Amino acid sequence: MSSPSVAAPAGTRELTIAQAVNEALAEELRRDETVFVIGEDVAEAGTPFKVLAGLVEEFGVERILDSPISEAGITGLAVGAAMTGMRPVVDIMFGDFLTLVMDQLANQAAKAHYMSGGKLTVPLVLRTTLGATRRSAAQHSQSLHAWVAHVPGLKVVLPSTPYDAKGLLKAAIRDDNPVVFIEDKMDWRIKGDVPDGEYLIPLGVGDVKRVGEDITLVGTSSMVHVCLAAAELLAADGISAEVVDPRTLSPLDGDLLVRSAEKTGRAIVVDEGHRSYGVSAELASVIGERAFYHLDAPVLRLGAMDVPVPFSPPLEDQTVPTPESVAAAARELCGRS
Amino acid sequence: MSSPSVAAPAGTRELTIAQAVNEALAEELRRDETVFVIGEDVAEAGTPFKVLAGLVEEFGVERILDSPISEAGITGLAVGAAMTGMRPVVDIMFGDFLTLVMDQLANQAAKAHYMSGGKLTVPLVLRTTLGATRRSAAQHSQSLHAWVAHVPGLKVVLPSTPYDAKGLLKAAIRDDNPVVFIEDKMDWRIKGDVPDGEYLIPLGVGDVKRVGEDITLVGTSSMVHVCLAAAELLAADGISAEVVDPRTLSPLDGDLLVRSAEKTGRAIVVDEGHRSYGVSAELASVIGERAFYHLDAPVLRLGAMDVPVPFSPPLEDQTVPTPESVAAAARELCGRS
Amino acid sequence: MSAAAEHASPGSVAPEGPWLDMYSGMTTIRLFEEQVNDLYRGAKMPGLAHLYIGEEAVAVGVCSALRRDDYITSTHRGHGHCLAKGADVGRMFAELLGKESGYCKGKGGSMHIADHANGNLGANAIVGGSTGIATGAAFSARRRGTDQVAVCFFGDGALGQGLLYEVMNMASLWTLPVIYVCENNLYNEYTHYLESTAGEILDRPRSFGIESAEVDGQDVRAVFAATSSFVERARRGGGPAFLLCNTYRYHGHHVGDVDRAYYRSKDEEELWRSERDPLARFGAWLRESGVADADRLKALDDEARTLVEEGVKDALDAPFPDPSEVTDDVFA
Amino acid sequence: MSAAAEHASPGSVAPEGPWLDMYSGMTTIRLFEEQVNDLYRGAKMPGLAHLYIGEEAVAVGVCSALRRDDYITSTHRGHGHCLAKGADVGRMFAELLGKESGYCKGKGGSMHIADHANGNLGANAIVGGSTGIATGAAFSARRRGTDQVAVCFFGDGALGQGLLYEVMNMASLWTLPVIYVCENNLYNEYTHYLESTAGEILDRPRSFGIESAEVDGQDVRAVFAATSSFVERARRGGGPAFLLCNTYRYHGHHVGDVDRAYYRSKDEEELWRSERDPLARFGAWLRESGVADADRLKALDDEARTLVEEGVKDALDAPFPDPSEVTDDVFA
Ligand SMILES: Cc1ncc(C[n+]2csc(CCOP(=O)(O)OP(=O)(O)O)c2C)c(N)n1
Ligand SMILES: Cc1ncc(C[n+]2csc(CCOP(=O)(O)OP(=O)(O)O)c2C)c(N)n1
Ligand SMILES: [Mg+2]
Ligand SMILES: [Mg+2]
Repeated sequence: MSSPSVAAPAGTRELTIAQAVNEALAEELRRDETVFVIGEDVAEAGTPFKVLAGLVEEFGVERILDSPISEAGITGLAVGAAMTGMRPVVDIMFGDFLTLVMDQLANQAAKAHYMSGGKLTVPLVLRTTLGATRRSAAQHSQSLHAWVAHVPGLKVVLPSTPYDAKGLLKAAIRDDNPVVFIEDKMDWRIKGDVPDGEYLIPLGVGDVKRVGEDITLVGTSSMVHVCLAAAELLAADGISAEVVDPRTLSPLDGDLLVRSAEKTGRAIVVDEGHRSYGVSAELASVIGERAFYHLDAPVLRLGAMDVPVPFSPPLEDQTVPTPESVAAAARELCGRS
Repeated sequence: MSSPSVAAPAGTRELTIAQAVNEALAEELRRDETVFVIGEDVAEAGTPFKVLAGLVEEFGVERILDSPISEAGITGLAVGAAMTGMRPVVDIMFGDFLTLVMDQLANQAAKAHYMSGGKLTVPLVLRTTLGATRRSAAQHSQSLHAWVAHVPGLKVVLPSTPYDAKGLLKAAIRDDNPVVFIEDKMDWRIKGDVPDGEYLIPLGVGDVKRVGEDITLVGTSSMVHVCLAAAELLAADGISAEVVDPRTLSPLDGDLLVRSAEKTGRAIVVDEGHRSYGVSAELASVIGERAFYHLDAPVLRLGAMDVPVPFSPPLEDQTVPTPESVAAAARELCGRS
Repeated sequence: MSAAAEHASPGSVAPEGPWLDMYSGMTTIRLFEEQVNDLYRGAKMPGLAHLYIGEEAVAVGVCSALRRDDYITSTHRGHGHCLAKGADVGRMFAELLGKESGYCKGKGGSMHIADHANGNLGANAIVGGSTGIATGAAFSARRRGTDQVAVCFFGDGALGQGLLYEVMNMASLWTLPVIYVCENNLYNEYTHYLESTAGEILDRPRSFGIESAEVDGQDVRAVFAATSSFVERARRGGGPAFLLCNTYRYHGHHVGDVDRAYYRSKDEEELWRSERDPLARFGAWLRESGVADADRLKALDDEARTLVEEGVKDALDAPFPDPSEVTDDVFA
Repeated sequence: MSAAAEHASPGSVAPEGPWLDMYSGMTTIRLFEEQVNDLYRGAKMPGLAHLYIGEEAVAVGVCSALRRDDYITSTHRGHGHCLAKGADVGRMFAELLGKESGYCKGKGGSMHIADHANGNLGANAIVGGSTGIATGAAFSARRRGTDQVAVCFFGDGALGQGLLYEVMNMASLWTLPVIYVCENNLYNEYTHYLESTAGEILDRPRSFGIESAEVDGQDVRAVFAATSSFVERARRGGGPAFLLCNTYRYHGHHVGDVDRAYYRSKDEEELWRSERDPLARFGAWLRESGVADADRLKALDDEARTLVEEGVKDALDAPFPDPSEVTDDVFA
């Protein structure tokens, strides 16, 4: 699962994605005193999810700052701080609250550099979440990364492993542009090897999570694991699936997607955002445009159902792609159903 | 240009899109006393664009309501009014300010019906704008319809002619769901025939604006006219282009797009939103998935450049598709370049 | 009665307080929430819930001053508001369990219960998210020429949301019949409100020209009296009001928040539970003032307990919605 | 000097007022804006512009109390703020005309001029959109241990934006060195501010515990003195302040707004122009107090006129950016 772009030094430990995120923040907070974290209940509480646990003890309340429940306000404050020498990391508890910060993010942070002819820079990271099936209902389960990916001037990162999460977050904090870093609420527990030493993963370089020959499964964030599980199911049927993780939506490593699709001749894009007008449409279009003459079948898209996320378990469980549904779609695309 | 779905009664007048919108509002305000308009400078000023001119004289300030500069507040107020028996028409001056209302629109208006198990309804219309090349720079030129189209529970309408604007707006006001109705700032002046009598155009029915055989040009809003102009250029080269206008993004008349693409074997989608992660990706994907085996070439997408809209004319003019750029792409797709 | 009048703000005429209904209402909320906690601990309830225990006097005092056709908007901590506005215990449990017979057919869950028939426009999982809705319901009442009022419940944390100031400004400009009820339970999740709130809370609505008052949220008669006078004023066209209710949640921010020592002390919790419990205080007053004796109250407690026990039992036995319903209700 | 001290809020020590620089600054803004209007009317300028004529004393009075390394954030009506903070006339005209030599290489235009070198973090086309940025710049100054202050300019219309209240709350909680300067020119576009603003404006910042004052925005010495005392207080760690400046725009909301009778009377416009003109009043005071005689002022007027005329000429002659630049500067 290591990135082709950076060699992981010898000596690794097993961490969860949450621990990897926490470690990346701690390292950057230590390295650069202009870095600070601001958000609701980030200090003593370490967020309701405990992802930031321990940071306030080491860095103090001046750098791990509990804010009022003012998502737009803290994002705006971060934009001003970023323009004037700081590197804020804004914590937006649920991705559903992106609804409240879109002006500061899309009209201010994303455009300041361009509108000023390159003079102002806004090196901020906005960390938030995506993902359903947590029984949190319609206002705490959305995956709205398509909105921010559509905004020129924003970089968008969707890590799927502890290794990627740490390397990408450190790179995001050092990036001179506004970066939206989105973590899946359900995958924070996922474990993986992380090297002892420092490393960065450049934004804009995708990763092949599993090599295959017959079909390409492009997965983002939580759906990378769904695709990997689907690939196992498919292997049992003698279908060799390649799993590709773009890791960042913008910049997008389109070449990696296209190369894989050209090789396999078939592709399915799986993303946890709503299917219509979602990220899967862009990734499928990139493949459809550039790999068209190598494709043996249409590029399919699987995403969250186009319904507000329902609370009731038997309803909610149907709304997100599963290894079974991805495998079924793959079999059909390969004419094996 | 009349809709196949509704026969236009005899007797028509030529109106601009602005006049058609004004007339639709006036008719619905007369017909249904629960309808009211709220927004900034909508009353005496009739909006800075004068689109609502004259309404306050007939309906008074109780029904054509000047609000504080509180986009989120008036949208939230409209949601509550809509839940309790009114039919608000919210005026958001520039589509760029959708950034400020996304919570009330996406988390409240769009989800209330579903979350309440069908008990609450939110019959509101939010009118706003899209479109660049007005020298208004990055914060007054965006076309953000991809954001709202991605939200289940919202209907999204993009009229391109006076006839469509009137029939679709009247249908939107009578619809029991939240509808985002987006008008192009530059096209308000466009003229077209509008029947004297009342008519409605159902949401979810696209329209073929020009019949052709060799290639399908799918255009939305302002880009319908760019596609029609491109079709003229192509005709001169002996290429017969069909121009299809979905008119509503959700519900989307996918069948119409697919039928046309199957007939011509080639398709280009043209939309004024940013190209990446934009509406053009969804429309292209729908065609790519469903018409794949009839396509002789990849489905192409043309959209606004992925840059914040620049102020300087020679820069801004490059950012939006033109008849020439669409025709050039079409020629290439038809192997005639 | 005099008891209520005695607590009413100057100039208000408090209606006869249906004291025993209030007592039953508060008791039902308490027992309902304890049951919710058990369901969570017993892994019988999907997801989480934010218990209203300790704050019962606010919802009951406020809603007892409202008519059935008046509106309320609620919060993530909304069970108490919903019950106090007249919701059925069984259908609420069913919703919390994601069952077909729930108020939202299981689609909403704990944070989204709406009970339109009783004027409850819904709980809301966006802090401050319903302030516009309540203001709009009041706007609608005025436009439709009714004398309905709308009550907007929200917590101290919602004071951080800009939307509240945008809509209070409009409510004041257009003299809308909306009453903003701020439930200050001292915490925004795990952060004390003083760390997130500058100045004096009441100065904020006052700066928009909104009539404001503060009340002991653990004294149901005081809450009822203050609300009654604001409601009556709003019905007469007197415009919006803001009621700050000082209260406390006994349990965690949500059912899973059990280790709270890092953000609040056991002593603080103990003080509120032992000295200021709204049920104990109200019960004592009912007995002392001779409205009801211990046996009568015991009988009411038992009734409430039966109601809750039967309600949860039915809900547990009720079926989940049919999977096909997932695509229903996206559009009206 | 005493003139300034005399206008200073109690306890403040106003620095020596560079009166003649202020006069030149105000004159330059007025002439600059008249030139912008001509450019529009002559169809030489792309798009629209919001003229600052009539409000010169606010930008100059405020910015004269600031150091070059202090920050400001500006609005859609931002030319005055930008010039007062030290921007070059020629590069500003170039930006308004979309030329390569403009402050933003032509990418920003009238509503987005930023001049980082002089601490101007940019005009903003989103009403209230820069309130967070100014507050964040003040936060940054504190964190970096400097004694810089940030001034946030906004109009009366921005009082409708919730963001302002969210950030004023944080500025007060964290004693940030930010000064909110509200330019009340009586109108939000075409609507009188009294139709959109409930209560007393100053009560709003005060409700967040922010030191606030009101000043005659047509009296540059008064604006300078009030700002000086707030700035000095903020530098000392005294925290945020709010300054309400009562002013008036002589022209339309933007250059195209010429028929204004339906929203404000000619008499009102005439009253402000003739009785309260900031330049005329300041000029008179300079002469009466003996700071400068008529000839000296005439000389300064001529200097300013030459500056503006040469600036616009250079800008008109300057080249547009190369088309290829459209894709530059999206990312740093
Ligand atoms: C806009 C928004 N931000 C953050 C959250 C996460 N959250 C849920 S409840 C809560 C605290 C709310 O505190 P308060 O308003 O005082 O209500 P209480 O829980 O104390 O009843 C927070 C921050 C949210 N639901 N909505
Ligand atoms: C958020 C937002 N809403 C609406 C507009 C459109 N608009 C531009 S200027 C303006 C009026 C602003 O009034 P005020 O803040 O008093 O500034 P003034 O123009 O009087 O200087 C409006 C409504 C905008 N630019 N941004
Ligand atoms: Mg609280
Ligand atoms: Mg103004």
